[in-house]
Amino acid sequence: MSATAAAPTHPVARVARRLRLPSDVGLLIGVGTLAAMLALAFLLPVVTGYGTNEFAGAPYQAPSLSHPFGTDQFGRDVMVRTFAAAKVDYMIAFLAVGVSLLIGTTIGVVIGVVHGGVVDWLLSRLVDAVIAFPLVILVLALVVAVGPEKSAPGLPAGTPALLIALFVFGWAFYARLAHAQALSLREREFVVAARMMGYSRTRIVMRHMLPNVLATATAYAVGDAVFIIGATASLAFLGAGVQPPTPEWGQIMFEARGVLETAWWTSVFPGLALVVTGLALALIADGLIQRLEGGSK
Amino acid sequence: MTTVSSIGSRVGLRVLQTVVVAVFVTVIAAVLVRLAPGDAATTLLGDRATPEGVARLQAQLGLDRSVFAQVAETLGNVARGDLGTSLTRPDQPVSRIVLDALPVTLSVIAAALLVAVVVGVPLGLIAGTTRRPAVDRGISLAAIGLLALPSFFLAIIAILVLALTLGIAPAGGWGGGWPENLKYLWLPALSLAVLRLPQVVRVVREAAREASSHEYVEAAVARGLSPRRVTARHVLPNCLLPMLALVGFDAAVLLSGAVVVESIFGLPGFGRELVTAVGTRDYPTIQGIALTAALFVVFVNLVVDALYALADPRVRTAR
Amino acid sequence: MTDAPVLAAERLAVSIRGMELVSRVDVEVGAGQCLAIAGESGSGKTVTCRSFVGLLGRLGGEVSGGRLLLGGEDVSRDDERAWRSRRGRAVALVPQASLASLNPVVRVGSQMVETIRALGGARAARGRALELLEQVRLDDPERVFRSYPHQLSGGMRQRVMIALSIAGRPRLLVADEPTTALDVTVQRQILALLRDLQRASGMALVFVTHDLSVVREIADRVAVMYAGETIETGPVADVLQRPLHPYTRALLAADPTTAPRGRPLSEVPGKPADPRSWPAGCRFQPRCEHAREECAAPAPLRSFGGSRAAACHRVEQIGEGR
Amino acid sequence: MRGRMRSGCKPLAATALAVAIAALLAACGGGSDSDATGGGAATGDAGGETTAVQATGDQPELTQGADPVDDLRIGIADRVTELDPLLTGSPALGSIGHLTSGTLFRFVGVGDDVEPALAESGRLSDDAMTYTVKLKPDLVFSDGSELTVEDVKASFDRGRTKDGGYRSFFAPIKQVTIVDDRTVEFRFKSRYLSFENFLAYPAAGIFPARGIADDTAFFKTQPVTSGPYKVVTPPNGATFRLERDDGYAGPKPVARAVTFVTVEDPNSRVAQLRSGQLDYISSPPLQQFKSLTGDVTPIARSGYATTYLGLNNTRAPFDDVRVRRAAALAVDRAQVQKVAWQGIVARNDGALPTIFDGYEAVLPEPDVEAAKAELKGTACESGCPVTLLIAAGDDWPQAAAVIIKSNLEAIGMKVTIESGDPVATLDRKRSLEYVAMPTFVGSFSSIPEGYPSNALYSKGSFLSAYTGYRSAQMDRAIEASILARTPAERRAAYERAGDIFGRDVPFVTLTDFPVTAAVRTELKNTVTPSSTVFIEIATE
Repeated sequence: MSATAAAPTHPVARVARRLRLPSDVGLLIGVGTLAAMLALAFLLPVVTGYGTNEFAGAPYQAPSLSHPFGTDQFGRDVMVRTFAAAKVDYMIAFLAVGVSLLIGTTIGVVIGVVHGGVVDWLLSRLVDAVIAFPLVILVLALVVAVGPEKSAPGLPAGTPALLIALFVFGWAFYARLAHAQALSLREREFVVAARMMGYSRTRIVMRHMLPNVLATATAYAVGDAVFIIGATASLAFLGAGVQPPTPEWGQIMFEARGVLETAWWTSVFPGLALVVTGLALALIADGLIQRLEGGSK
Repeated sequence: MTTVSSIGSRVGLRVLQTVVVAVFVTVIAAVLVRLAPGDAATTLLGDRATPEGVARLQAQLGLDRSVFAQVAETLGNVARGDLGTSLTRPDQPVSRIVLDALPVTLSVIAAALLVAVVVGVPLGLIAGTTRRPAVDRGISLAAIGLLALPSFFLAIIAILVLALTLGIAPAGGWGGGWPENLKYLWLPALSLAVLRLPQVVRVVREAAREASSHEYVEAAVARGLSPRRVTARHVLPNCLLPMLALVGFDAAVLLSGAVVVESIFGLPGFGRELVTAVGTRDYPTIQGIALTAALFVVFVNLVVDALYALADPRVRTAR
Repeated sequence: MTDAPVLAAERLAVSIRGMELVSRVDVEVGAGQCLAIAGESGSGKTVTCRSFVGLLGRLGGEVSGGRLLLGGEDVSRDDERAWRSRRGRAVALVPQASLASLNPVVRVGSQMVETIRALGGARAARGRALELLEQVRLDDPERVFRSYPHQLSGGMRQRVMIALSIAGRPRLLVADEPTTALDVTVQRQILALLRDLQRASGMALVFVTHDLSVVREIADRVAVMYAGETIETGPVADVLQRPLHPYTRALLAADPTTAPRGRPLSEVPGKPADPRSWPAGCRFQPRCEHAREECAAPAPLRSFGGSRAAACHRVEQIGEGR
Repeated sequence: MRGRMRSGCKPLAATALAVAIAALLAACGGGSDSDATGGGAATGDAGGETTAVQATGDQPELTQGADPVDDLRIGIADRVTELDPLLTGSPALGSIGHLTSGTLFRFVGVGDDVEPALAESGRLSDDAMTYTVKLKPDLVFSDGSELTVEDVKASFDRGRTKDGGYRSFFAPIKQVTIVDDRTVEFRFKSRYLSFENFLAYPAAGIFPARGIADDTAFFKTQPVTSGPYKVVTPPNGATFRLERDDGYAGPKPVARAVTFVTVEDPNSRVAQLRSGQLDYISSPPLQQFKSLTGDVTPIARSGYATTYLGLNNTRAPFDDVRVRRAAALAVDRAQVQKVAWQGIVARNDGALPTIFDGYEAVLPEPDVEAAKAELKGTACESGCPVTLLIAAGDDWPQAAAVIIKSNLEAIGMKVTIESGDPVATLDRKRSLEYVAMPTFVGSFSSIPEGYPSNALYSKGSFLSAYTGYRSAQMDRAIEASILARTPAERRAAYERAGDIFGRDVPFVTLTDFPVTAAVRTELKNTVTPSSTVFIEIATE
């Protein structure tokens, strides 16, 4: 989690920053890429006629006209599966980051507001403990412990365990980020003014601090969604991945890790999709942060 | 100067804080693994054992008691500093397992952080202070690209190229002692470093960008100091503080990364012991490793906070 | 004014990241002289003074028009390497007196030694630093040398900044609102210090400020800037008593120290023009009560004898009360 | 030669691609679509250079008098924690028992014929109810102490009472009596024709009587042994070393020392084999099997075990025999053999491993229509939910599950795949808390007390391969096979069992289960796995 971006203090830099139009170009390219990936996820099976899990050709066929990204161990079309995985990965990233962001930020702000009390101390220690807790134990336990039915309605099999792992770790992050920001916001005029006017503490949190902190946290969340997608992919290694045959980039690359030399296309194209997604998210995050900083004095 | 009592209270607070984290982690780890189906008796006797044989071994290992009783006993032992003995590796005290595994993981993480800093800081500085936006954007996007790739993919590529094709490093394994271990250490450390490199570059770039917009940096340039000198003396120190914070947070993430790298390179470290322990339901070892890992993270954060105060004179000489 | 002026800007224009912030600056200052550049914030005065010290590159800016002459030589197109050898030696900058002007995590002494060494004075850099600290009238140079910036008062910090800026005995010293953050008594001491240092070294001084009372106290000549243009120049006493441009008159009427006694302070209507929406003609026209049709055309800087000039079509009519 | 020239290019292509993605690919000649050795598009039976590795095909034999090896480094998956041969479950630990436990008889080469080792000779009585064995003179243990008939009796008495995986092999022994200082007599409760064969297993290893009095402590440190190798490092380390015991009465293996290195990840094992850090590894990843060429040779020897789709006969929907028969008709065994097992093992349509004398194909050829017909009138007529349980990380069950899922969905079942970790999966398999599960069963021994009784015998240690299948008729057929006097009698019993299996379809057999390994090519005739899954080392 990167440090909070304080507005530049240098007079001229402030002037220059405010005049420069927040580069929406990056933002648009980012959003456009993600949208294109999702569109292809729905279109490709129709266009190519190959189902996501259909054994469409001979196994391990190199990229060819009939299979531009080649086929995998079962002869399934890698291109259709790579884009179909976008649906799963974006959903996981969106849910994991979104839920962590909301819960984490709220708790962070609450700690910020009740600053100094026992509640503050306890909650902060909880955050420290969660961040200190080795994620891998939770993941391994989840691989095993989550009941026989690992799928929940609407989610592909195996994602609940994944989401729980990402959520339990993620919220503490955002709590710490929001806490730091809430502390800096407390001194800001409008919060002090609100307290002067006798607003109740929850009103201050909900009406004044949360929107502000949420805006900054969201900008960072988008940037760190890249981290979450990378982490999801790595969790496949620990067995906490999405259940087969549902396509997910980390799981596809995990299953193909043994034939990286002979059937490189089964790993490289999903890897490429991951990198492109990462870059798109980074562009969106930069655009959001600039918009945020461009606006605030 | 800050009075002795306030320092005492701050240290006391930290100790209490560590105890709370330790208890929390031990209890959670102990409960979580006991929820998992199957136990040490099953793994020891394998799929040929009779139900009576398994039941007898469970009783012998005390696994037939309630989860609550087992956790309470664990806390009691930990309070006395006794991590217990492994269930599946007879007569192996957990402390011995932890002490054998700890140096391997710590050396990999330390080397990884070193590589990440040695490569990441210059890159971050260049990205943060360059006037050509293309360079800044190029470095940042490359860093993000690496962040998106799964760690095991990068590790396997490293083995394929550096170990098998170029043959300049062993394809995994661990040496008998030091310095022979260094031969086995650098490749896994490199793979783990690539995992943290993007974050280091991002943080340093952010700090450098913010630092170079500060007035004292412009004042330094105005005084005729060379750009290299300005960066080294005025921009870099300012980046070290957020770097320290990142290192503090990194410790937790690196432990997870270490599990992947240790498995792929076959290093006898924390991560692998943990995966084996969970795979064989060796509760005491799991709890021992979880506790040590958590204390390691808390300790790193403690050191970081101390360095934070030390590095920033405004705090050190507060009137 | 025997030989070429230390600094001269002819129709100087500066743009930051492609956005023109300064359109036409015509000023000059000779050795031993003090030129004040006055104007509201956003008038482009800060960017202008940065161009004098070659710090535009850092802000992604460049000289986009006109000429900038240092000792008669045009430096507007010089690259970073040329400016680096000049900074600290030929030209120096005294930034605003805020905590941020000195690196907070490095002792004052080492920042001074670092600068002295960079300017080539390697031997006895510590001695030279203490000598400079005495020169800027600090009572305990030894303690100042050892302390951190946050341990000094605003006035002391500003004296250190001045000491740093004159370390290389520059021929031109540019001060960007050096006393704005200080209270009045300390402000007066700093202004006196700058004037004495200038007389002693004969260096040219460019003083950027929005405070007209400071202009009267320190400057020989003044240039008033509005919306990126110099709209009036001339000797201080002359400009303050007989302002020609309506904006200068409005500024003087709004400033308690310069406004005539007994009359309520008048306020300059509207707010400073935004660089993106500068009108084609006279840029003060939207806020000028004397504005007529001819003000729609751009107002060149017209001379009114000697070094007196103003950029307004209707200086004469306004003078006659019409 | 062509294979070699291209191999240098593959890792570079893979890496460059990770960095420079598609650009370099073109330069490298479009990957290996045409080149069969790269394991690209080739399927099991494509001709040309594919090393068509068939389990029953050309597997390396041990050459007598191969050149000596100083330290044989073997990579195994699990950590060496248990040295008691009666308790070791996994093949790798079994091998350690095999190399260290001195046995009265020993296996010859990689087959399952046996020859005297510690014993000089052995005789089975005509009614196969007693077996008398005569020891070789002045036998010694690894610590130099004398090995006597008391030690033999104590070892077998321990085996009869110890609760462990080999109980069914010791059960028929009624009594062990010492005849004289070199002769021991075994009396059986029932005919035990293959007893001499069982004597070659590590479970029948001879240990010092005084040591195994407290066997738990004895096996915890470095046990005293009487086999070709002695233990020189304590268990639980990352590496585990054996050194040749020159006091061993049997033939001397060519390797002076053997070091077992634990490398959990199969891909890492292969990497360390190719880099020369290891000489031999057990179970390499299946996907890489066919691409292991040049300085590394893969081995896939058919073991006395089969893979099967376990169906829980005690729970819907597979409690109905018609649904089980439909599943047998739906599952495409050829595809599992070709894709999940990369064609390295034979397809199996019967109740026993195909290499058993008495194997016959009884399961029908896949037929979707016939399968749907079978489902008429059952709970699954209009679809029913089926969960396939697999252990996360294992490569073949995961691949087989994906194939079986599409096969069963073709006849209307709604299939989800669910994975737990190996222990959780084992636990749920033993307590019959699953619906269907691709797994394997076998005892890696050709004697009747091994495979058939474990898989089909409801009273066997595996409770009919954990399917909950109960059939008195099948039990009688298996008991007849165990007590058969002659091979012909046994083959008839097996055929009867096969017919009952075809009728009841307690589970759907898929393929034989191979013992897989990979070895440095120069050592392929020095060390190899046998069908009993134990690692055999060539002798001088």
